[in-house]
Amino acid sequence: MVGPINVREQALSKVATLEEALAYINDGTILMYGGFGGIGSPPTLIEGILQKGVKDLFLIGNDTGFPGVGIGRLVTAGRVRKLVTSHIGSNPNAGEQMYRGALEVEFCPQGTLAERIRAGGMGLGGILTDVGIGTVVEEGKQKVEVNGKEYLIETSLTAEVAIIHAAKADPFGNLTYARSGRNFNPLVAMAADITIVEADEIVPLGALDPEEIVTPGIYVNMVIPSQGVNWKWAWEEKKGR
Amino acid sequence: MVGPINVREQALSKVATLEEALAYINDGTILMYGGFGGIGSPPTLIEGILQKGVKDLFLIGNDTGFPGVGIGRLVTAGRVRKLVTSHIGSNPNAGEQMYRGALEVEFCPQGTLAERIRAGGMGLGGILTDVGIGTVVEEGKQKVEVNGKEYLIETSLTAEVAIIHAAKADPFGNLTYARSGRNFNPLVAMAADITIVEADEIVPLGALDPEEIVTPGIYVNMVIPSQGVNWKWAWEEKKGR
Amino acid sequence: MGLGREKRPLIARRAAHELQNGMIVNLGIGIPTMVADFVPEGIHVVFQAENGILGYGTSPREGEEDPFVCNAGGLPVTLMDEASYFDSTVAFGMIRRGFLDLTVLGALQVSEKGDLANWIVPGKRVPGMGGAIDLAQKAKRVVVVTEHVSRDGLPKILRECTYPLTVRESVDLIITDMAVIEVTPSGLVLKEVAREYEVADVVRATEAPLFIPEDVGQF
Amino acid sequence: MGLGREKRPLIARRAAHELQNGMIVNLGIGIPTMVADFVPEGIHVVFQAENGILGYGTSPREGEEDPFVCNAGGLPVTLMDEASYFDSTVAFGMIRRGFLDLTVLGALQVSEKGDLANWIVPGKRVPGMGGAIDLAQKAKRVVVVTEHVSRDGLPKILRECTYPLTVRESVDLIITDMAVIEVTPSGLVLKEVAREYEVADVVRATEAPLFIPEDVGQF
Repeated sequence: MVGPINVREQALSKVATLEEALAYINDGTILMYGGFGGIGSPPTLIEGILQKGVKDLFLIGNDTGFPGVGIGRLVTAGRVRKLVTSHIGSNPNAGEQMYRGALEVEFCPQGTLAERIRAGGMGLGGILTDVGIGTVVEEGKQKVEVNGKEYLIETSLTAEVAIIHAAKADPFGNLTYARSGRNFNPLVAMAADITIVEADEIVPLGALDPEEIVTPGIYVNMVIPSQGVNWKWAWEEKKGR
Repeated sequence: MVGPINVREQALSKVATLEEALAYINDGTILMYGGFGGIGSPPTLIEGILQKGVKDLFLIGNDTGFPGVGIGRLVTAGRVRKLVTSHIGSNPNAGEQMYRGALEVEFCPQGTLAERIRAGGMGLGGILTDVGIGTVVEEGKQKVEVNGKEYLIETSLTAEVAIIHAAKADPFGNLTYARSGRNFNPLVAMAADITIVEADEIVPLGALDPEEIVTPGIYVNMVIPSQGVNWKWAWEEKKGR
Repeated sequence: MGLGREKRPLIARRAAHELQNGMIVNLGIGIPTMVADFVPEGIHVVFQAENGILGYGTSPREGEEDPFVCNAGGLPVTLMDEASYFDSTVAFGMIRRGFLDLTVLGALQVSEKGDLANWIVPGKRVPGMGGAIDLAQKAKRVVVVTEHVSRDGLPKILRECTYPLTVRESVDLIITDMAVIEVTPSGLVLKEVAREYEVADVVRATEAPLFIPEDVGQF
Repeated sequence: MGLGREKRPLIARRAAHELQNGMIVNLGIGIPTMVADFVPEGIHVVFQAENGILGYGTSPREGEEDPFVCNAGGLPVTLMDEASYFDSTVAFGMIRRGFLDLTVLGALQVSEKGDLANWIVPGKRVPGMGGAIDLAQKAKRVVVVTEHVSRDGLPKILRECTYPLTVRESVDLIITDMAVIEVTPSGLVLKEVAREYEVADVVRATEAPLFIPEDVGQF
């Protein structure tokens, strides 16, 4: 029985080290990230990117976190050249760099951004939405009429690498998320060439109920263990904890 | 404490009877249904529609089940006038009615159909896909070029009523599904004006883990108890059980 | 003139009176977030957040926060029994499809036609639109909560917004530290004035013309 | 001439030799479905189905079927440890994005260019395309399994398909009860002949021209 079991484990095991994961993230990489205000952004991978000294990143994700929280740490450290996002208000460093010309930002309504990332992951060319019609959002975009109604064509987004924070992962890369830490993670997980997951817990194959899995392992290339959140949340800082 | 609790229960309770549910399904209703080869199609609601004598239905769903299985029972009984679907091969009655002119069928590639229903549920106008380009699928459809690549515009689908088979439902309408009974159910659940759920088990509010809920209750208008599957599966009949 | 810190709960409390039993409600970042802590007794509201929660409640007690149970502003919340988690496409699917009975949003500027500008101060500050465009365009009822004038003392309720718009003609009600103003097809109608102010104060602090009915209330 | 029942497993077994360790594979309805029961020893394959399963295995033993654990054809399957459920948009997202290493599909007709027709017999029978268009267009490798000739004894491997196409120029390999045929840019190449037949039999039963190499195998 040793033969077949080894074959199966080899075919299904994606558990790797931080170093192996970081090999895919280099200067100029197009990088998608999970998280919403930092919640659900992968702390260990972000720390690793900082330590490795990666720069000129092209980021795609919901927001820029807070100055010391989530993906905001990369922005604050000046490692980001370009950004597609919906919101940078909670990280003043992003706005400052943008006005100084150090950071190029493309804004997108949040729901449209989520759908564009999903469309990328789903192999679609884009979606039709009327959100943003009549505002600057429509500038430079194709429009089509469907059943007498006008829609913007919002094109799909993909990335070279996606970084994910999961609650549990098995060796095949099946994932669950931690409560509202889900947010953009399952979308981003589908939309990159290489998807790297940092998991709070790596469980044996078969330990996850097939019904509780939010991201099927097919989307995942690497799973590394998380060292846990290494920042203070904005609300903790305000309360002086 | 009686006051607030009543208010809350009233605001959140969608449990109803089969009769109350059937009031929304009448001759000519545009009806979406969950299920894939009958698995995940709601048996009690289908039986109720048959008993009520509803006819001229406009159905939207993945397939026509088998002659005596799932939505196939409505087709077999001649209650369907029009159909948007991907597949009728497992129910010869559908093909026979189609060739005789009694049933109008619009075919759609399965993945595109799933996305069109989802797009309806998500309030999108449609999606861009290259699936079907170069085949009859593209006939009569708008095309757009995005980043030098040609896509079909596949428009969203919505319905007046959706019927769903869930494993568990709470009074707010939060749903889980039974294994591969999930299939089109969560998509259809989002895409109708009135979503009616038949649940194998109705559990108290708070009994479902917020993480296991697949369809949030916001999409559900009514929950009725299921009387269970009342047909023989095709593979059971073949084996003479 | 600036908005006293203590006035923010006042605005939020007044906005909470727009809640009705059974409503599905989304709260923006800032003052809107505080509305969840002022739901009037005897009604049940289902709060939704863009990060993917339906059915959250008040703020947790200090020490009981779970960083992974947060609203769209990243602040911890508690959960109601009907709560569910989902990804952000589903959150915005609910919004885009029109399931939100009410949204409460912040504003940089509002016009008398109900135009809203709240995502960019050109040349100065760019928070970004977040989910405000989706919400302002799609919620059945849009309530704006804001300080009545800017930090520089300039009116925020204008004939025309000068900042790029978030949405056109979509705001239904404006609640500030000074007044409650309804947006109607024929212009702005003053509904209520805060206890500390006179009608004349509100008119002075508002660039857009205000229709003053006889029965202006107080809050 | 008709296809003997016993030949269907033969075709499926031969098709199973196209499986490689670690592949993600989707099986169509009919003969393709049977491939899951013939995975060669020593390799592990992850089967995917359009109704929303990844990681299913062989057919269950009689009496152990769960009607709610089925493949796309509605037949009960067993689950592997890596299995997950999802809705059909995700199933087709995997397909459309190109995650399928291999798909095995049935055919009404195949052309020498690799065109596939398998969803309609005009004027007669309309099974519908199901997921075949998505799969045939997007899987990295498309293997067609079919009886070599139709029930009426007519060739199914043609110069040009006469039925409406499912996909153009996408089939890589054709496996029948008589032969294994590779679709190459320069036409069809006969790779193997079934034990019961001679090369001449295959040529006679095939409308499209076949290139016959010296080393035709047997299966």
